[in-house]
Amino acid sequence: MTPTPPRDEAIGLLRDMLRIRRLEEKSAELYSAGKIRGFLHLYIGQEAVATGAMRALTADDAIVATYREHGHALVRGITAGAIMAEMYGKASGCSRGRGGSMHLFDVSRRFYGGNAIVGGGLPLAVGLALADRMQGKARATACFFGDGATAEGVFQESLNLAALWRLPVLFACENNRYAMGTALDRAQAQTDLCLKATAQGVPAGRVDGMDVLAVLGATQDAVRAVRGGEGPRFLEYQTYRFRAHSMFDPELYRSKAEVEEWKKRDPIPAYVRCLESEGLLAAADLERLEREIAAELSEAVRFAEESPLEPVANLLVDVCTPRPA
Amino acid sequence: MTPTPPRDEAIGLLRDMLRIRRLEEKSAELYSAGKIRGFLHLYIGQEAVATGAMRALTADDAIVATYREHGHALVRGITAGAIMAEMYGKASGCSRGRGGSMHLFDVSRRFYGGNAIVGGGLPLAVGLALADRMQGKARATACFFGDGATAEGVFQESLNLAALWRLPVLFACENNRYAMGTALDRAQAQTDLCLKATAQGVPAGRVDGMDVLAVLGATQDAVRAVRGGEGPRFLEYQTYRFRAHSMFDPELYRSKAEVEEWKKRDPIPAYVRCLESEGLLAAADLERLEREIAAELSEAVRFAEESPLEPVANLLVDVCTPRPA
Amino acid sequence: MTVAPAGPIRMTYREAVRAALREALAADPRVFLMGEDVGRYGGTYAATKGLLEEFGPERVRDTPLSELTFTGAGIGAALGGMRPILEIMTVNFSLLALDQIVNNAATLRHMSGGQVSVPLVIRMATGAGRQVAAQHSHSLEAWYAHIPGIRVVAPAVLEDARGMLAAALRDPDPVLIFEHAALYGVEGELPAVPRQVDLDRAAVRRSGDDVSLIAYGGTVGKALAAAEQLAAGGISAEVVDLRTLRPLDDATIVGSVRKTHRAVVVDEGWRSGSLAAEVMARIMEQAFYELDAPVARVCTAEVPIPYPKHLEDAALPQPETIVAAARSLVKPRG
Amino acid sequence: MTVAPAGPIRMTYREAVRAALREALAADPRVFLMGEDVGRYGGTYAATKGLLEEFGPERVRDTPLSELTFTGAGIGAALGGMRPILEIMTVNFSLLALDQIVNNAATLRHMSGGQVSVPLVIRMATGAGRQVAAQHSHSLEAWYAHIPGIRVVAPAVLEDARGMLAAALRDPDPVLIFEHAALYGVEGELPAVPRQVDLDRAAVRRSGDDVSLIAYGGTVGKALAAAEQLAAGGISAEVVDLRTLRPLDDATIVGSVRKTHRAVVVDEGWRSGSLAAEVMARIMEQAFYELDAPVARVCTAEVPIPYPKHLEDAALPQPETIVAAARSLVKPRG
Ligand SMILES: Cc1ncc(C[n+]2csc(CCOP(=O)(O)OP(=O)(O)O)c2C)c(N)n1
Ligand SMILES: Cc1ncc(C[n+]2csc(CCOP(=O)(O)OP(=O)(O)O)c2C)c(N)n1
Ligand SMILES: [Mg+2]
Ligand SMILES: [Mg+2]
Repeated sequence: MTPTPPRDEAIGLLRDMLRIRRLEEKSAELYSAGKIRGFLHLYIGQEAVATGAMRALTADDAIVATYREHGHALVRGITAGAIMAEMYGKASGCSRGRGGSMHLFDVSRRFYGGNAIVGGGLPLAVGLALADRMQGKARATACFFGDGATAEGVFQESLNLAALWRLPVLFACENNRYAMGTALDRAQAQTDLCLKATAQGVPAGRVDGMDVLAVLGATQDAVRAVRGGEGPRFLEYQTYRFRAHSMFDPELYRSKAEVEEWKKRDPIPAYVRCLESEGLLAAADLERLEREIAAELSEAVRFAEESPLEPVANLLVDVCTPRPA
Repeated sequence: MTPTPPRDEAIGLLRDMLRIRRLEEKSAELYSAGKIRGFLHLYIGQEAVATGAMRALTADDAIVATYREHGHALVRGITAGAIMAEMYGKASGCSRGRGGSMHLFDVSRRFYGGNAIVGGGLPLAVGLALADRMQGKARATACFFGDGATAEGVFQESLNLAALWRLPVLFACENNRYAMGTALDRAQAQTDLCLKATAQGVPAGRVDGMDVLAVLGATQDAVRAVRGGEGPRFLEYQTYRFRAHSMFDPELYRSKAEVEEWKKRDPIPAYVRCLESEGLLAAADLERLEREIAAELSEAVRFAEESPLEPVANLLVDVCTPRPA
Repeated sequence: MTVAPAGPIRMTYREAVRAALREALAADPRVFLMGEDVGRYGGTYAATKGLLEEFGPERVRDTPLSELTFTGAGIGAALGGMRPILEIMTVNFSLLALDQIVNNAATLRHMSGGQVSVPLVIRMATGAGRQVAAQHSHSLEAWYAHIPGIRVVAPAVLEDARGMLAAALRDPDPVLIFEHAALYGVEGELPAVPRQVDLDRAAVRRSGDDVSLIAYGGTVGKALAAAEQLAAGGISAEVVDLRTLRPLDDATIVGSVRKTHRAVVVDEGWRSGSLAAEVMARIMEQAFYELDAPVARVCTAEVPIPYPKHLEDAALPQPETIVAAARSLVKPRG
Repeated sequence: MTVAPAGPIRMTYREAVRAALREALAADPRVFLMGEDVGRYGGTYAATKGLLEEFGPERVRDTPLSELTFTGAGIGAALGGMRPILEIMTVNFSLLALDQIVNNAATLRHMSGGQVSVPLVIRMATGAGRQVAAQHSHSLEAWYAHIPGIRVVAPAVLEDARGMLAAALRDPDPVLIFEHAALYGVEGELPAVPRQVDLDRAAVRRSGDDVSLIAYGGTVGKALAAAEQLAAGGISAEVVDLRTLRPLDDATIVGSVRKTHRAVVVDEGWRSGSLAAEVMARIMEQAFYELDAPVARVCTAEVPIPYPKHLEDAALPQPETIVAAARSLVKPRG
């Protein structure tokens, strides 16, 4: 068992998981209200992964994520307001409103975006790591992706290239057991994802993705190796999404019972119990956290609501980079 | 050690290896003479693989090959004349002259072509096997490809799909240690190719590709499993190409000494020695074989020389299939 | 005893596609479906919903995420005597499968000297307009229409959504069917017994005299809306639905232009290198002396499609922009 | 002390490309090369020969066979502050990398609200004419020229083979350089000190009055040969080399047509959906009333390129077919 960190840090992990949970719930609500449009992929159930993993990274590491990236963006430090405004399509959004839910970017935080092509971010991460290596910067690039992405050829190619060149990439696979409606064992003959990584020369490990401390510990170990020049690492976080794949998914492919079973392992109550049992959290603390987060989110929604839209005249701005005069 | 088959069959293997060798030598000569154009990839050094593997297949199995496929085509039963005419670009060629060296086809022999995109044939083979399975035909599809192809994502994807659906595919990997000028260990972090296959759920084996009997034996075992409904198999044939990658390759990437070292393991003299030591081959037999093959090839060249070109008026024929009236 | 023909049935475009798929599966044991989430999930756009339950997992095959390989496997299965219908979820992901489509599906027949045909059908959703942003909003029909050896069709109306699949399966060569994602929910009436449609001719969806609006797929409805507005302003617009994007039906295009002497091509593809450009080139080649004004086009702005509605709307062809383009041609210059 | 300028140097197109690569590597430590067999093998077309030895394996990187991934890695490295030059051996294999080019390289900037640029250069060989058959003879420049967010250039002459790379590296966005494989062996003279070239303007390679021959890449030489033959027959042809295929230089195209009033677009791409169609559409839009005849095009026949020389020659644009097209425009009709 991973030891509990000092109280502030321990509470910080809980706060971040809760912030994600509440952000996602609010997003779903705003989607139903027609404020958020397009595709919306919720992270509820998987919060321990982004929270624990991101805590193991430092500000100079780079992140590449998927369309299911609100949580990653938030715990990386993009404000809830900038995320919410992005989902509202407002000019004050973290991608100026152009990307929406699937394309949150903040390069000042080295957050290189949500990517809506399954596997599309993997080679980008390899390239970012290559750039670091060539520039002598001892920092890591963490690439998040799902179990579904491991079926795409680009997964194998990316691991191979990173391993061949010993690049500082953390391949962070969130195995939530489904790619849309296709369960892993209906998509792959060999369901041991770590085997696939080692077959490309990437050392691999597996961790309980519902346990934020386990995630933190395993990611710290992996990142230490990666930053230390030992080449890439692969981590499989075993997790589960509690909600539908996207807002259009009638969830025909799994039983309510299965979902309920997994909800018993909800990472947030589990961690609350853990903190309580160690005497690090009182009921009042939790209430305070919830209050703070509720305030943060209502401020975020207000910001999004009140922010202006990008003028239509700017439609073609940023297709190309303005050229130096 | 694989036991030597009955004399006729044993000599047949030698004949086929020799036929390939002489066909390739003749092709090189005709390339220099400007009779054959475009890309030409010689199979010299690897003859034991196509010869032994093809012998383990029956007429109702299907074959998918690469641009380095003269040998496979020849031992599959496409006549030297039809191959030569194809390389001359004549209408009597096995692909009516339209394909050239890299695209030998003979569907009557279930030879589904040379394919010039590295890895391009792999999914085709999976699909042919799927069609067999859905039609209840207990036959195999053998897909030949090189070590280089195993770096392409399509390799992993194809193995996974075949394994997931337990399709009757033999993945026949000719590991000749180079993809053009890139040695396997400069292309892949993990050079054990069998590991990659098992990581996709495909049982894998490795065999000396310079030993035609070993190739035959290992392929027979694999094909038996494949045809028996046990799902796909992967075989790595360890071999070496003695000539340049293509006619344009200055071979800067390997030493003459390395090539000479491998030539000591030339599959043809090795097999001749084996047959001789077992008393199955006399000097006169070998001379007779060479004479017969020389006659076969000069007839093939004559045929190619004398065959007419496709009329230019037929340029657009066979872009689309004539539609039933 | 004769059965009285049933009356027309109300259904959505999605249901029309599904009915066509069901009929195809029922009619020919060689037909099977294959694609990501076509089975258990019911299809990303629910076009295949219920078919797994009806036809079983051998004939409705969920594939792993591997567009390149399942497309190639479809080609192989077609070579092997089957009649696969692939669903590539959206054209956006078909980029991963292009190698197999271009270098195998379209090429094997000619390259083998006519020894094989590839009787494969690939369906995919296309287009923008649903705020799904830059990576999920492509309209790349023009790319596919560039490739010899394949046929490309774009059902814009329910009848074609229902009928084109059967016609595609009768074609011995690969046929790509582009279904505009914004159309799935469109409702209409279809005869109970489906009519055969052909894949060779464009269709005049509205007759007119002053200007031809030439559209396909998702822009046909917009062109019809524009024609309605133009009519209110006294301009009689003809609307041509290209239907088949490769090969183009020059006769219908040119026939319309000969009548109206003016044309606007409406295309959701990006302007440069659009299919609209090809239509303009053909009019130039075949009807230059019929033209009273240069052919105009209304295409998508040259920008990765932005997420917010106001910007997306501004990027795409709209009835208003079509109307403006048509007016500028019909009004005398200067 | 001043050094007297060296005289012009004779070199091949291949050597010009190599000189440009060498200069780029020497000038900027952020520049590196990456691709299949660019190092030890010396490059499929020997363009990179010797560079591994000169700059070492960190800066001249042989990649595994994995077009999609090394292209994506190039994009990532560009995001990370480097200036990668990728070599995709040939356009044929670039189909495997299209997803990364379209969905990331071209899109990241806009989709992120302008937070990033992708200063990436991708070189690839293109074209037919060397009897390498259907899977190795594509000319897909038109496809790339359709994508907003990237620049596409086609050096047709030695000066551009030498100069366009540096200009491409100065561009903050992705630039794709298409080198026609038949040009590598072409010889010519270049000044010892390379001139800067721009990437914004087409070039008039031969001035003329009666008809404009508009070409790019591998067809520029053929257009010049045709112009020579036309001159012998009393027709004065102007030859425009497009140079940059995206964005097109409308001013030069239209300027030439305003002068000659007739044009033939020459394009090695397949006819339907060719870049030629786009050029024709632009002339239609911008110079319709200047035309004395419909613009014609000479493109590749719509067939997977066949292996034998006589069929390949028949499939591709040739000086003779260009001459015939030009004559038919200049001669009065009927
Ligand atoms: C290349 C590609 N194919 C298909 C899709 C459609 N799609 C979007 S998400 C998804 C499932 C991906 O599953 P996984 O990688 O496990 O991530 P998760 O959604 O579970 O987080 C699919 C099929 C896509 N976006 N990109
Ligand atoms: C997708 C693709 N990339 C690159 C090439 C160029 N190419 C042709 S053969 C070859 C090497 C392939 O090596 P391997 O698979 O080991 O087969 P071998 O040539 O050794 O038989 C390369 C890189 C190609 N044809 N297709
Ligand atoms: Mg998943
Ligand atoms: Mg090899």
